[in-house]
Amino acid sequence: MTLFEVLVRLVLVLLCFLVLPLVIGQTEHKVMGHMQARVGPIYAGGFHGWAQLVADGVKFAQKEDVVPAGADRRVFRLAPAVALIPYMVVLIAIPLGPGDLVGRSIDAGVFFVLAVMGVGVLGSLMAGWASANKFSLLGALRTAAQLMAYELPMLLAAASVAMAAGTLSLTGILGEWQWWWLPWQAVGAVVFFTAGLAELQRPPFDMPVADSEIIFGAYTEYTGLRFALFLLAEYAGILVLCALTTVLFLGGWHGPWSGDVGWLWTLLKTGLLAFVVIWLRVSYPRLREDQLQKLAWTGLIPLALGQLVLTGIVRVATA
Amino acid sequence: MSVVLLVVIALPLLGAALLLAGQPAAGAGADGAGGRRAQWTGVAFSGATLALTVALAAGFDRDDARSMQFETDKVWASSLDLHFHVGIDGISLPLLVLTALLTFLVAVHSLGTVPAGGSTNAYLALVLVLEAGVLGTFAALDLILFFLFFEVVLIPMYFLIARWGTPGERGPAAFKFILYTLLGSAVMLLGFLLVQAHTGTFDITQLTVGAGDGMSRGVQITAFLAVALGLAVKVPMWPLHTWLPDAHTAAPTGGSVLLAGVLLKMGTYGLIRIAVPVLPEGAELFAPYLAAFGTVGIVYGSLVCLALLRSPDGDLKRVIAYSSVGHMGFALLGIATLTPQGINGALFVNIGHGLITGLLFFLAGAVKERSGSVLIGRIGGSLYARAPRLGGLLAFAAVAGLGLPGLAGFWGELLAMYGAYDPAAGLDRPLYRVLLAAAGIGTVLTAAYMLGIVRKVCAGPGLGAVSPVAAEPVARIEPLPDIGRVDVLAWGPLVVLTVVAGLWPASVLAVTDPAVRALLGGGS
Amino acid sequence: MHLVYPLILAVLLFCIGLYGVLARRNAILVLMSVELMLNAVNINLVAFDMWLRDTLHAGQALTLFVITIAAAEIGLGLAIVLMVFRNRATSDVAALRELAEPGAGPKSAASSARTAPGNEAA
Amino acid sequence: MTAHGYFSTYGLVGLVLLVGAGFVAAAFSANRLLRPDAPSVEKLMTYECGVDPVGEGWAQTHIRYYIYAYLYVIFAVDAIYLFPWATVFADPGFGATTLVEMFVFVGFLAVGLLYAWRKGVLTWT
Amino acid sequence: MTVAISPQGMPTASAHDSLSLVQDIDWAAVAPPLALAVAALVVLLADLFLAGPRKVWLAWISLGGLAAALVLLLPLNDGDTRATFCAPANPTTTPGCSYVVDDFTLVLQLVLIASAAVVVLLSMPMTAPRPWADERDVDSGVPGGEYHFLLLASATGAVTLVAARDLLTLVVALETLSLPAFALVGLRRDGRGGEAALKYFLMSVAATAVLLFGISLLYGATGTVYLDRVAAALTALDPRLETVAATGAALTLAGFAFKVAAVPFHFWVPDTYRGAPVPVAAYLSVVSKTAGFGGLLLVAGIALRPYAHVWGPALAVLAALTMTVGNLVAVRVATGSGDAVRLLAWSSIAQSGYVLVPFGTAAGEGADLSERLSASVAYLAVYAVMNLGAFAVVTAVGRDRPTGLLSDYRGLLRARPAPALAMAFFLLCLAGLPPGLMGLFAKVTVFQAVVAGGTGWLAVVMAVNVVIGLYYYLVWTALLFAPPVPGAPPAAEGTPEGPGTLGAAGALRVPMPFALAIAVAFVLGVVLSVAPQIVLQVLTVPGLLG
Repeated sequence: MTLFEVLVRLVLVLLCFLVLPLVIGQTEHKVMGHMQARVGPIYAGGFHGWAQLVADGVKFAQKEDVVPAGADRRVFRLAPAVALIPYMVVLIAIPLGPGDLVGRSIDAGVFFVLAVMGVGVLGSLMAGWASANKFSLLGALRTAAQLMAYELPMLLAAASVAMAAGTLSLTGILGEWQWWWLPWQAVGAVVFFTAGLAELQRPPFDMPVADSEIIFGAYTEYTGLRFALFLLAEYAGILVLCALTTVLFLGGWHGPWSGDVGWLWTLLKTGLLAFVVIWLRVSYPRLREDQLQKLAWTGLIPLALGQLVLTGIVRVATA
Repeated sequence: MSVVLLVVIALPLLGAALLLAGQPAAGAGADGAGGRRAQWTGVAFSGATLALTVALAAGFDRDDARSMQFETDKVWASSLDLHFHVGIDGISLPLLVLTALLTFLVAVHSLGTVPAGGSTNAYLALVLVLEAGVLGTFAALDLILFFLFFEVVLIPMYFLIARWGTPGERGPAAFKFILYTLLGSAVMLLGFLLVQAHTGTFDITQLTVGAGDGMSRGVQITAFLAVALGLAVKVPMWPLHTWLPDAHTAAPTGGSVLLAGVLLKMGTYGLIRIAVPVLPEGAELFAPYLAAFGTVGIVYGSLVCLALLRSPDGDLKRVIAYSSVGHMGFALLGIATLTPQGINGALFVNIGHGLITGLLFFLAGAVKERSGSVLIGRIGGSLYARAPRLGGLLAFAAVAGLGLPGLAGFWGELLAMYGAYDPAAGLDRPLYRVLLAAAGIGTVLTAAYMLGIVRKVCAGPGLGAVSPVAAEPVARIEPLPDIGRVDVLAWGPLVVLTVVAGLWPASVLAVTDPAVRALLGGGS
Repeated sequence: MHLVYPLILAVLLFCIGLYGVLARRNAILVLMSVELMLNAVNINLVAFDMWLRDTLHAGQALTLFVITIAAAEIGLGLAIVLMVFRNRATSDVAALRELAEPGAGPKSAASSARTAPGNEAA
Repeated sequence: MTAHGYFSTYGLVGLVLLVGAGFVAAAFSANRLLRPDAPSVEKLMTYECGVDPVGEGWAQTHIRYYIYAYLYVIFAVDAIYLFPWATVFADPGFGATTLVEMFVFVGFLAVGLLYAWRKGVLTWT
Repeated sequence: MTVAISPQGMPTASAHDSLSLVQDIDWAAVAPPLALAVAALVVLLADLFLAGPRKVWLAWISLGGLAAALVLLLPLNDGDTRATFCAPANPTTTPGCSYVVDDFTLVLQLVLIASAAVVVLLSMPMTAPRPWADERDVDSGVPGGEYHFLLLASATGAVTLVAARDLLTLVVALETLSLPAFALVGLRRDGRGGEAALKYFLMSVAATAVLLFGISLLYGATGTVYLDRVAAALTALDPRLETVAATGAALTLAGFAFKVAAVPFHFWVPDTYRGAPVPVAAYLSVVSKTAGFGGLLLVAGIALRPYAHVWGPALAVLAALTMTVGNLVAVRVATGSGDAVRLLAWSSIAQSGYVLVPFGTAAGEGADLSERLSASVAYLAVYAVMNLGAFAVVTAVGRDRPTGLLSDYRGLLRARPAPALAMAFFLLCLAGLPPGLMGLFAKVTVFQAVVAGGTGWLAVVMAVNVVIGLYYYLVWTALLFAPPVPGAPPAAEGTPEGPGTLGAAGALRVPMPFALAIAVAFVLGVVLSVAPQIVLQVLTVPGLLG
């Protein structure tokens, strides 16, 4: 790989990282608006308020940076970066299309992706801890509990795919993918997607930031750009989750004429899933903390284990 | 016949087990009918053992006293190369009989005087276990077995001192006794193991025949040092004797008798049986030291006794204990000559000392019991007047102790000194002559303090004159209970044997001499 | 890449961990130091595994187990620390002296229980 | 895979990390230039529903989280056995035995979960 | 040997589909630890579904599992060496198996399983709701299900440890042994358990980390984890790697030295024994320690044998230190605080020193090293019997006299002749004096090994230590026989303050499991005293350590 190629890939990854989350965010605004019988952003940029989030960004960048007096300053300042950057790193491993259309094919891709995503949650934890605020701390602990409960079904579901493909590489998994994997891994897909939502603290799993209970959880004390980075991280998280679900369970670039427009399939499927994420937010009420734990330990994990068994048996039977 | 020897060792243990099993229940009176039964059980078992040893002596082939008889050799733990190998020859037979006799007498003595401190059952059981250990030690023909029996003695003796001894001093004395001797025996064990590591056997008869084969001079010296050190603690050799006076003083009468009469013999016996024949080169190197330490012991023991006699709180038992140090010094000197005469003398000293000192301790115990004190200054003197027979017997024992010709104490010292006059080839003759002279002075000093005892205790002017501190006017002649029936039974045999051995030394020497010569000649 | 770099890293980590274990008094910090040491082990194992081209991958296999061990230790350790904390309201190892050799703290019962060999004669 | 490829892969990952860090740094540099800076005591006070804060910021939280943390650690660590196994279990030479072995392994997890459930650990009290 | 070894090293290299990469497992060989593991699971599940008084079954299941493991040892005792989980054969190296059942393994497994069974007996009143438990046991608050599960899990680790022949299995088994043990120590919920567990835990995990670091270096230097291959690689080592290997060896041995409580890695022992429930202390001092020594024997005796000239003197110093410090402090405890469990803790440290002594001869000339190391095995077997016996009596007495002081034992003979005599016997065994011939023979064995190895100074140090040790054992023994303190009020229930409280007959009730445990240990002790060959035959097994 030449230096130029490396640079191009880096720039492309950065671009995706900067653009796609904004797209998802804008979509959320608009979709929510329409679902709630209103129009959403309409003025900024003119056409359907397309520049709303850019304007938001500019606004955030001009705001004062407040660090509470009681806070652990260094950790407090570092937290947003820790929350954001992992998602960008993950992007590099996600294949966009067939062949070499990927930032970098990583051997233990599934493992790498899941591990790095886990780091992102650390940002929330740091934020909650460093704020020296009861509500922030509570939010952080909820985040942690959620991570703990949902990381496992996610891992197990991903393992199921890895078992089916016999490889941990994301490109390798796509290389092995067959259409009948869709029904075969359906349960795993649901588990993975649900668990991912929970890990992102998206509704209906948004207890860590439940504003009616604990203000804004770990982010209560944040203002300005740092707060914006947390928001960006959330949307980047949605992007990553949807892209991963696509790659692992929906066949990624597979589809008609995939040789030419494979990347389009990936984007399409990812977008569809992102829409589902938004849709869920609008449709479901927030779960209680105990319901959340119960769903994970008595629902998703047994399901994931079942999927694992199924995958194993089918795989050995057909080998 | 060999089974008889096994029975001799096992019988006391059986008796001890019976006594312990028959222990009166907790809280019940320790000295009721149960105590009486215990005393008779003890007498019965020790008596049976004595009878069997006498039978052994009768069945002993005197014409072949040099070789092992009544042998049993069974593998016990093959991995350790441990054999249960026992047997007796002319060297061990007299000691065996002496042990059985003294134990029996102690048991008989307990009929009259029940020692206070614990249940009678336990007391007699411990005495019997002690007897088994000593008998086993004298019969053992395997180094590890010897060590085992050597150790068996420790715990019963410890408890005899610690539980039935003189309140106030028994605890530390018992500890001193057991820690000293255990340290000694542990070092001795190392010596044994060293021997085995180089010769491949623990068997004493084989090793005696081998006479050092397979061991380099260095190994022999190291091993001898270790073995002799362990045994010397037991003998006890000056300057390792410090446990002895305390233990003797604190122990109950029976314990003192056994300690002096029997236990100390294990040390000299071990030197004769193991250290000298098995490690001849080591013995040759260290013999002069042994002799020197022995002689120092003789003189030192006598001097301490004299000092004790003069001091206001001189303790009669302590005096006898230090006299033991002196007497065993003669045994050491005899052994260290490495001549048949010397070793025979050492063995004779063993027998004589066993009889005489046993008697002395019995008498000291009796005096203590009757007068209430064992301090020479407090006994009150005038024993002749207060209890004439007791006084007479004490005088007899003291005279025997100073080695009067015609009594058992004489021949052993004579033979030992004779051996020192003409030690084995290779030993420093002038040195031995000097030691001989010193030992001679020791005998004089011994005579001095023994007569001193007689003067102060038996004749003595009376309490007030000796100890001005005790100002209270004591009735000048206060009669004490004299010798009773049980006492006759318990002491009589000792008196008789002292006279017999003194008048007819051949009775012992005829048995020991061939065996000793065989031993020094490499068993051939 | 030269073997020496990961090894130096491992040794450094190990030493930091060891220092923490020896110098720290807070149980949690000691625990974290131990984790550092275990991670040094992991680096070592993986580096050696690559360097040796071990066909059995014993080093990597052991790494997996070390991770497991570390996790188990942390879990159990935190449980114990929590238990102690709830009883004593401290996780300072040096402050836990109840079981220490008497003499360091006031123990009146200790003196009454003297069992020197001599005193049984009393 | 050669060691070289291994390191170059993660070298790129490292580069992305750098780029990310650079992005954040750039954003904050811009922010520093653009933002006002006027701290006041009230502004720096911890925010609690708009009223003055009560008590310490770092409050003790309930221990029940700990149980979940422990469960998570157990299962997450077990997953590291699952992934290497997942890639090879169906390869020639392994087959059903390997599968059953992993089921035994997963069975142990299930027993653990069952235990936690029966002991009431999973019930939020 | 029923080992199927595939000739292929790597899964991906398997070109022939007919070849199975799955090894056949010699189930008979792994049956004993397997039985324990299954029993542990059964206990765990049974705990969930048994309620109230029926929880007493947990202890019986636990005992049943151990009995089954013992029975499963029988078919293995056919003189053959069974090896399983073997690495692919390689013409240039030694076989390399992970799990080997030979005479060494069998002896130690027997000791471990039997000891664990005795510990279960001792735990019964503490963990069972009825019929033995009463309010005294309830106070301890030890949950039965967890307790027996943890005990069995730990025992599984111990039993596996002595069969392990590669560093990886060794480490995993060691942790399986240790982790439940931490929890066992902490199960006593009165605060002392927590403190004991924390101290034990922190020291232990630090030692584990050191051990693992050592192992990682050894692996790096030799390129293998199989003990026999490590030894082979060490003999032909690249000189540049010698420092790495030596460091690794030192760290590994240090890790094990902690496990066996050798001075200066012993600090946790007294506090932990004191704070743990007494049966758990017994478990730590016998099972955990025996297994630790098993590991040390394997690592030092097989893998690091080429370095015997290096670790031999080091361990000799360690042994001397361990004995001396253990004994001296024990004497101080005996004359000072007089805490029974603490005394046993220090005594067990001293006993560790005796076990270590044969290691110290490794550098010496003379007979074969493995023959000398066998003396340690023999000593361990004897130690298990006598120490468990002593702990059994201490558990029984401590149930009535929670102060746990030596003075509780004054006059025990009057109150309870049988346990008192047994205790005296065990103490004298530990001291190594007749009638405790078993202990004496064990010490003779060790002495023999040292003398054969030509390490004279160590022999002398040990001899002196035996004498020091005698002191405190004898103090204790003497107390048993001492009459109750005259004038002390008659011991009524609920007057733990008074000295000499064991005076009244019947004050001490010994429940059936305790009586059984004491009886088992006592009978074993007597049998081994009369027929020591049963244990000592391990000395003459050729090549006990490979």
